[in-house]
Amino acid sequence: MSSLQSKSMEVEQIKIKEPGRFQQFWRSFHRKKPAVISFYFVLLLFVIMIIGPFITPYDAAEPDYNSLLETPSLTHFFGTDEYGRDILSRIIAGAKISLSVSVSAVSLGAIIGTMLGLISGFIGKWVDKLIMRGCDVLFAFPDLILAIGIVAILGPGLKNVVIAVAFFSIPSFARIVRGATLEVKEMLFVEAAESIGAGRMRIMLKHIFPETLPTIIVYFTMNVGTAILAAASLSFLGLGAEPSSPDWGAMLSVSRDYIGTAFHLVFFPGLIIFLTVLAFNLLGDGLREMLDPKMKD
Amino acid sequence: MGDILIEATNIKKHFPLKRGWFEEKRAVRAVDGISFQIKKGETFGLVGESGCGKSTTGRLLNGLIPVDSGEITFKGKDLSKLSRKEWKKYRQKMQMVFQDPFASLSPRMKIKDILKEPLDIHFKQMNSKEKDTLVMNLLEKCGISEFHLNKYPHEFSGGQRQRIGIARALILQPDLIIADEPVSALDVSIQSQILNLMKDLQKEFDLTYLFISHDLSVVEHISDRVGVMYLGDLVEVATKEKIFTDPKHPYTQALLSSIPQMDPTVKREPIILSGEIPSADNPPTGCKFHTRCPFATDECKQKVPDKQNIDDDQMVACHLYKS
Amino acid sequence: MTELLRVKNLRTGFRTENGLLPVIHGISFHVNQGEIVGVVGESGSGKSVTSLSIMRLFHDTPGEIMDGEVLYKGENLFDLTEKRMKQYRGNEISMIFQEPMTSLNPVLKIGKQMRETIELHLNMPKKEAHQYAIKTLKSVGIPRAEDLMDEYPHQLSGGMRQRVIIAMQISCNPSLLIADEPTTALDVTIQAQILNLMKEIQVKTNMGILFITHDLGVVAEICDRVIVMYAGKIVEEATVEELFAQPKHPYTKGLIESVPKIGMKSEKLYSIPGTVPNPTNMPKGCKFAPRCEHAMAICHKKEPALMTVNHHATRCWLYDEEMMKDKQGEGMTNG
Amino acid sequence: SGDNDSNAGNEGKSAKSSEEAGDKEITIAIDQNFITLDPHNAGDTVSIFGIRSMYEGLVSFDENMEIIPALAESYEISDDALTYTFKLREDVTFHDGEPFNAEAVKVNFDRIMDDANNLSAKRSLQFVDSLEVINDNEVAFKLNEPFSAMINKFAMVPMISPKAIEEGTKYVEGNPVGTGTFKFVEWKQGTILEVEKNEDYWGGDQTNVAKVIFSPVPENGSRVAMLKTGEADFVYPMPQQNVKEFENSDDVTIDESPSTIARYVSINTFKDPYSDLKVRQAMNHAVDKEAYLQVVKDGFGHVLDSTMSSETQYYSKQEPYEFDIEKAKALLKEAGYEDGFEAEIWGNTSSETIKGMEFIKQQLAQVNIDVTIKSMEEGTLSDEIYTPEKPEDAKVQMWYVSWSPSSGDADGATRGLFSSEYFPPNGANTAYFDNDQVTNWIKEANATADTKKQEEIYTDLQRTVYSEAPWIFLATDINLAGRSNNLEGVYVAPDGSVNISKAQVK
Amino acid sequence: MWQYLVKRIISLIPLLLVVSFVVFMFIHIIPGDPARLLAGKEATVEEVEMARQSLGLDKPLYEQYFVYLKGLLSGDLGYSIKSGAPVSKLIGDRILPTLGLTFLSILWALIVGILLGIISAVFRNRWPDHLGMFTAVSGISLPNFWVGLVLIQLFSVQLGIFPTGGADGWKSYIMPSFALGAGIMAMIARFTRSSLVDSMKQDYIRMGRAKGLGSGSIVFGHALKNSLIPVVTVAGLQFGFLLGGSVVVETVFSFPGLGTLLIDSIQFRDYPVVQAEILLFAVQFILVNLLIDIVYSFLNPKIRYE
Ligand SMILES: Nc1ncnc2c1ncn2[C@@H]1O[C@H](COP(=O)(O)OP(=O)(O)OP(=O)(O)O)[C@@H](O)[C@H]1O
Ligand SMILES: Nc1ncnc2c1ncn2[C@@H]1O[C@H](COP(=O)(O)OP(=O)(O)OP(=O)(O)O)[C@@H](O)[C@H]1O
Ligand SMILES: [Mg+2]
Ligand SMILES: [Mg+2]
Repeated sequence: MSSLQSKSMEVEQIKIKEPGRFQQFWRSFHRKKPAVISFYFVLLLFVIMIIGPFITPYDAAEPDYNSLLETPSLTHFFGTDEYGRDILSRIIAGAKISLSVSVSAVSLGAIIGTMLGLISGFIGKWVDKLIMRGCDVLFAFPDLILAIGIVAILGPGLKNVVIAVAFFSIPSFARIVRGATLEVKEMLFVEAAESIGAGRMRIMLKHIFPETLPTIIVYFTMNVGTAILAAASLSFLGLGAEPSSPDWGAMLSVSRDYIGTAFHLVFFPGLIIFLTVLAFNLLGDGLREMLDPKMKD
Repeated sequence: MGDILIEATNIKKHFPLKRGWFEEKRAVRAVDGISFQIKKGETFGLVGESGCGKSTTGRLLNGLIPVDSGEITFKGKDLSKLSRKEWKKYRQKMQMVFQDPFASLSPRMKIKDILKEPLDIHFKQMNSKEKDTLVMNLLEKCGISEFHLNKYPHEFSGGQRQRIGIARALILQPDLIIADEPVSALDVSIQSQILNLMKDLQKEFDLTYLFISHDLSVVEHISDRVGVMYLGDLVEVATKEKIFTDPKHPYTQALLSSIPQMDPTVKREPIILSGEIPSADNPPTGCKFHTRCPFATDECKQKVPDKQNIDDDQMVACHLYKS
Repeated sequence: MTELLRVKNLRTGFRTENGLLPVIHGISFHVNQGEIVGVVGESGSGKSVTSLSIMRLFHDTPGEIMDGEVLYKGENLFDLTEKRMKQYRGNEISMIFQEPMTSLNPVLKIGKQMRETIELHLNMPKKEAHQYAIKTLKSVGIPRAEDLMDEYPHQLSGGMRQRVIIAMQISCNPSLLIADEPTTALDVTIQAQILNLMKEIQVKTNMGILFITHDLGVVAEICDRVIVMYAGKIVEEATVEELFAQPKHPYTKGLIESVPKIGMKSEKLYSIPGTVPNPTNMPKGCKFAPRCEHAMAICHKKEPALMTVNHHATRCWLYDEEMMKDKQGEGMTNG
Repeated sequence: SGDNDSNAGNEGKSAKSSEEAGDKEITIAIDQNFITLDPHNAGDTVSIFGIRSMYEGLVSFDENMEIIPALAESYEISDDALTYTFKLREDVTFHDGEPFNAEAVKVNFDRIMDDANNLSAKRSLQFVDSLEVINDNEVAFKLNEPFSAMINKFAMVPMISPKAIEEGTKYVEGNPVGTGTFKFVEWKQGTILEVEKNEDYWGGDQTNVAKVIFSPVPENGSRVAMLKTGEADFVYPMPQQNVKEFENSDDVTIDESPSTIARYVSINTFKDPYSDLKVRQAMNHAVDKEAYLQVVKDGFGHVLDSTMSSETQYYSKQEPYEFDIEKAKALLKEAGYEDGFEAEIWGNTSSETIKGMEFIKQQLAQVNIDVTIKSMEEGTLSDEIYTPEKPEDAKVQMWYVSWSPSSGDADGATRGLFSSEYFPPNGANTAYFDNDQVTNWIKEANATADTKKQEEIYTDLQRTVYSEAPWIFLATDINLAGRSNNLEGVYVAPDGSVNISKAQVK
Repeated sequence: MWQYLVKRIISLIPLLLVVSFVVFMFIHIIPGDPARLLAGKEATVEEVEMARQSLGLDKPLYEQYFVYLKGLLSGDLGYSIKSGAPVSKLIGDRILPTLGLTFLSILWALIVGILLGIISAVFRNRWPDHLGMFTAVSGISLPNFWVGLVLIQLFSVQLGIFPTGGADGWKSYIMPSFALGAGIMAMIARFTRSSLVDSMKQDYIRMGRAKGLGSGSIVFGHALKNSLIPVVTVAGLQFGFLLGGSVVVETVFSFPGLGTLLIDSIQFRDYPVVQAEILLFAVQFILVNLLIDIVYSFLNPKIRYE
């Protein structure tokens, strides 16, 4: 899409090797400071997610009944929790859970939502109506109730949190991809593909889908943030990750009773969630400006 | 030249308009019953103002949209009743070139893949090597060097993209090319390159063109016969010579006189048509042109003029020429 | 004839990752009162940027005027504060853009958009401005001017909208009108109407018009004098008769020849090979040299100056007498 | 935190701000919503104590869950334990002016026993066969079989004005008319219950509070905040972890009172490896109860040293399983589980349960028992626990739960939990504890009116069950309430009900 | 216009039927047995069975659905299983506080969001933009229960400005509406910004400048109205989500609204209440969508429902 918009600026010069698409992208991305900082932060999180278990100063699960609820100090940078566990270590260890839950939930939602959206937008007619009304019904259900229901039916546990969170990101993905599909569908190259006899499947997957991808990427990024919060809200209602796990949302909700007595228990998990979600959102904002300036909804 | 390659008989296409829920159903009469034939090897030019239904005609012929009524025969075979699947076979013999070279190539596919795609669809048995050779040969002929095969469309200029578009249309070795304003978006210096290329290719591959344009000079340059459209109707069809030297329909005459001439010494008196083109969802009764026609009579307001063959190769739909 | 506008050595560029990239490379020309000056050139040659530079309309774009002067009635517009400049825009100097479909605000009524200019520059109260707007609309041949005031742009056709825009822009009786491809988006029959209208207005008001187009036919039809631009430079300037009778620059010649003409009957059109160079990658020497049939060695090395002979200026080594003599023409002259 | 002399914008609501006597008003923040105000149909503690602010029964509980006379001046139990005769107090009138007498008792009794009404109070009177009105001020209940906790049950049946009963169930639900120290003003579902002083209380002037507002605030933090800001004068339950915040407060006192709540983990004795006594004993030895009290209960509680809380009838102290990892490991080795096993613990989603389960997980990890925590939403949990028809079908392994006998009696603390007739879905014997002797003892204890005998039986029973370790015995609670210093007379009874009948504001 | 409205409203009916069906099935599929919960933990099988019968839960599901539907069509939402109160009364008691909360949230979110958006768009890519967007995005980056808890600590406990919860007096609405509106504010600010930036690139803006208009009239007179069109859509959608989304915030602030009622009811499997509430959410969601369309048509002259 971006290449189409810069029509007036396209002037032939092919002998000189121009910087590749990716390089160009990278360069202009680097001018968006908040997005760049966020990008590196997210990158750092993913690194932590992988090497986390090797760099935690303490065992994240090991209680120490001699140092309960210690405030931040040089031995425990973020203090200790109600079992004397080192909060910093738990946050590091928790990166894996929190990120993988949200990323996989959004991925699942994105895959299903994208398929529905593509089909709905491309085929149109009653298929579109059916899918869109279905989405309306899902929309009309309050997210959390849906989640409570799903967790209640499937039982607690991370896997089902993933499913629940994925479930309520489906309709929004479906809508957004449908919107993009409708737009792309009207483009000339789709007609061109039809005119050479390309079938629906081919048009949908090879011509339309790649065009909607930027929208999906942007929306995906932002939704990871939302998913982290949604998972935390589920934890708040006691339906999230296994409470003993260092999942950030679980840490936050389990420790919320200490807000008046040991604020650091609530502060640090809150801070990391805040920073992470903020980073995903700012990253998404930056990407959106570059990839998909017209994104609606 | 001689055999009729494709013939449209009284084809119609109305696009329903969606407005309020209770409003009576209206439709854009994009193509409102037109007939013409294109002979093998000739170039049939279709001119008319924006929105008069030129592109729709092209898309109908190519089967991208189904006709509401009327008949299209290609090499003697009636196409209007074919299913989607059957169309596929015929489409191979009829290819399109589009107006906007920036929008008609999938932006995320390499040139190589864009050109190979028709082969992937229609010649599944062909191996990759053969396809590559075919693609390379054709690109060469269209003036793009092999060096560019792995690039994306945005890395090319408008003229080059239009060459790629033409190459894509040619790769299936079609008989008919429907070119929908292939040069309108290009600068004059590039436009002439493309027109020349199309002429060369026509000779080399024995192609038949349906050449759609709003630019009369371009149409005059490339066509053998010309059809003039107004609001979904074909108002005049004739050989190029007749249209440009002896236009019959008042609309054709006005069109011709409106073209700015590149000679500042001649001070012309163009026929300035009053008013705007009426909307196609609510066309005037009778002759659709009567609202702007300097010669309109009461009859024109009421009666749709018949299509009259003034002679073998000139048809006009106007009450002025009643036999 | 009094001189209305004089552009001197204008240079304009765009801020890019690699710094300020010039796209107008020092152009100079003038427009007299009551004169229609045409600017032609291929897409990307800098026609629009020139007109925007005169109006200093680079808000919200990376555009930046780098050098030069724009003297309007002897006053350098580039010296004015933005506040002063605003009083010139739409009042002394007006502008019409290419796209009539998008140049009107879709959510405001025609009346409001018409009145805005009038209230602003003529200090009229609302009621009076309303009547005045209707009068102006009628003067550009709009039939139902009263009703139109209450309609939204989307209810009008393209031709109608362009008329509204023209009415809006001449409502404050500007001395200079800059028209950036005002008819390119219109059909030929409508184009004929609009060109007719503009000519009429020009005769009536004795405005100077800077008429930008890429259509040589339109130029021939309406202009008194023509400037041909190529890659951000003027390559030729002459009266319209002179230019079509005796084009000098190979580019101008090529342009004129590559347009198919009715009744021409030639199998093959002339075509200029290649395309306009990219501003990031301008060739050395004459910018047209890579596409020029007559290119000589010097053309690839050194940029020719704009030479004026008998009010006909050309930027080409072929016409450089001195170079022909001793092969050392240097320096630039401002035509 | 500390100085909270501001009133957080809740003018006129707090006791502190209303100086004038007679216009005294208090707000009591509790953790749950009232479900119903129908005194014959309330099952949950909160509804029950809401109701008790307005209603009274023939007898009632004192601060220690001992039975004291209320609407009945005195009572007599026949030797065969089948007839309970009450002498009713005269000169008592309901809030609507109706007199309280034997006829009123009869009307109440009939309402409860009528199957069509489907009232939960019927369960309290399930052994009652009939009611005999002896005279205006004397009634006798006849039982069809002896029931040791019968007198406690009479305390669970408040008396409603006959006139209100006449109006029908819907009326009763919305318009409580009792005899208590307070009378009904308004109940906004899910928001507040407002009651005002009953100036004509038969017992005289018990309280100087004009108005009491019960305000349900489920979120712990918010409830505590209300106490700090003065929006509430009494907060129950007070979360243990917040107690510290009030250590130096001049305005607030933390009241501790004993509780009948026993906390434990029930172990499904029907399932391997839990069917092995050694395993269960090992689990008990592996859990450090003192640490449990510190970590989970913030020090507020006592080690559960029997199958019931010390506040329960016939409680008998046992020797607790001492914390001994080595012993636990040895026992597991004997049982063949040297390398431990994988286990699952269930519990609800409250933050305290979660914390408790986490603790159990950590403790059992020391003996290689790898516990997975499953916290389930209450509805799901009860479905999972109570639907299995047969012990074999039960999926539950461990259940982190607490129990409190609703009327503080030994029967309530044993029958539903340990009798083999009370496996789910019939009862709460989720340990599937199957011991014929225990089942019989429970029956025997009921069959006699001899309290000595009963005590003996329950002592034996507790010893037996404790040694069989169908639970991991954890702790008994201490009820914690936060009270504004100028409020007195409001207390939390061992069963967790808030009593306001003698509230005094200074 | 009226015809259009009527038609739209009629077209809601099938959707509502579907929603009612889905909700009914969904809530009944969730494990949990209100009869058991109602009978209490000491109840025997017979007692549970009796409770089940009196609730009509022993009948086959489709029959229950039809009974429910019949009641629904005659305007009877049934009685709460948990408290026995009429569902309409339960909801009626709670709807006003929740609506008030929702309106207040959306109101401040709109005002602040649009302002922030304008500032960011006007100073695009400069520090006010970064600051504005940082502020806005912060709003959707915090779990709202956390925001609520911190607000209580700060403004109720420490500063004593606002009450910790409840719904009496305007003061008790301030903090919940802040916690609830923060996310929407962020969405609106972002949308206003990108939409305004988009509008500022349009031809008619350049045209306006060519007419001699100043930046003020360009932004407020020309660009803003155009950019508010998508903002209205977003704000409306968010409003649609709000009612259902206030569950957590209401819990934190012990706010006697529909959210806490829903949580209570779903925990108790109080089927009639849950069904009625979700149906209510669906209706308001759809009505809000309708409202958006109407507002949209006022803002966008191209769309007319004549
Ligand atoms: N898919 C469609 N749905 C509805 N209306 C359509 C559709 N395609 C074309 N139309 C309408 O049909 C009429 C004819 O359109 P068409 O594109 O054929 O005109 P054209 O002569 O090619 O015009 P142009 O010179 O602008 O390309 C127009 O009024 C157009 O709005
Ligand atoms: N907003 C912009 N940002 C960067 N470069 C620009 C911008 N606008 C124009 N340019 C560059 O300036 C050069 C001149 O553009 P200009 O619009 O003046 O061409 P033009 O002659 O008007 O072409 P056209 O006939 O297509 O309107 C082009 O190379 C173009 O890429
Ligand atoms: Mg077309
Ligand atoms: Mg331009």
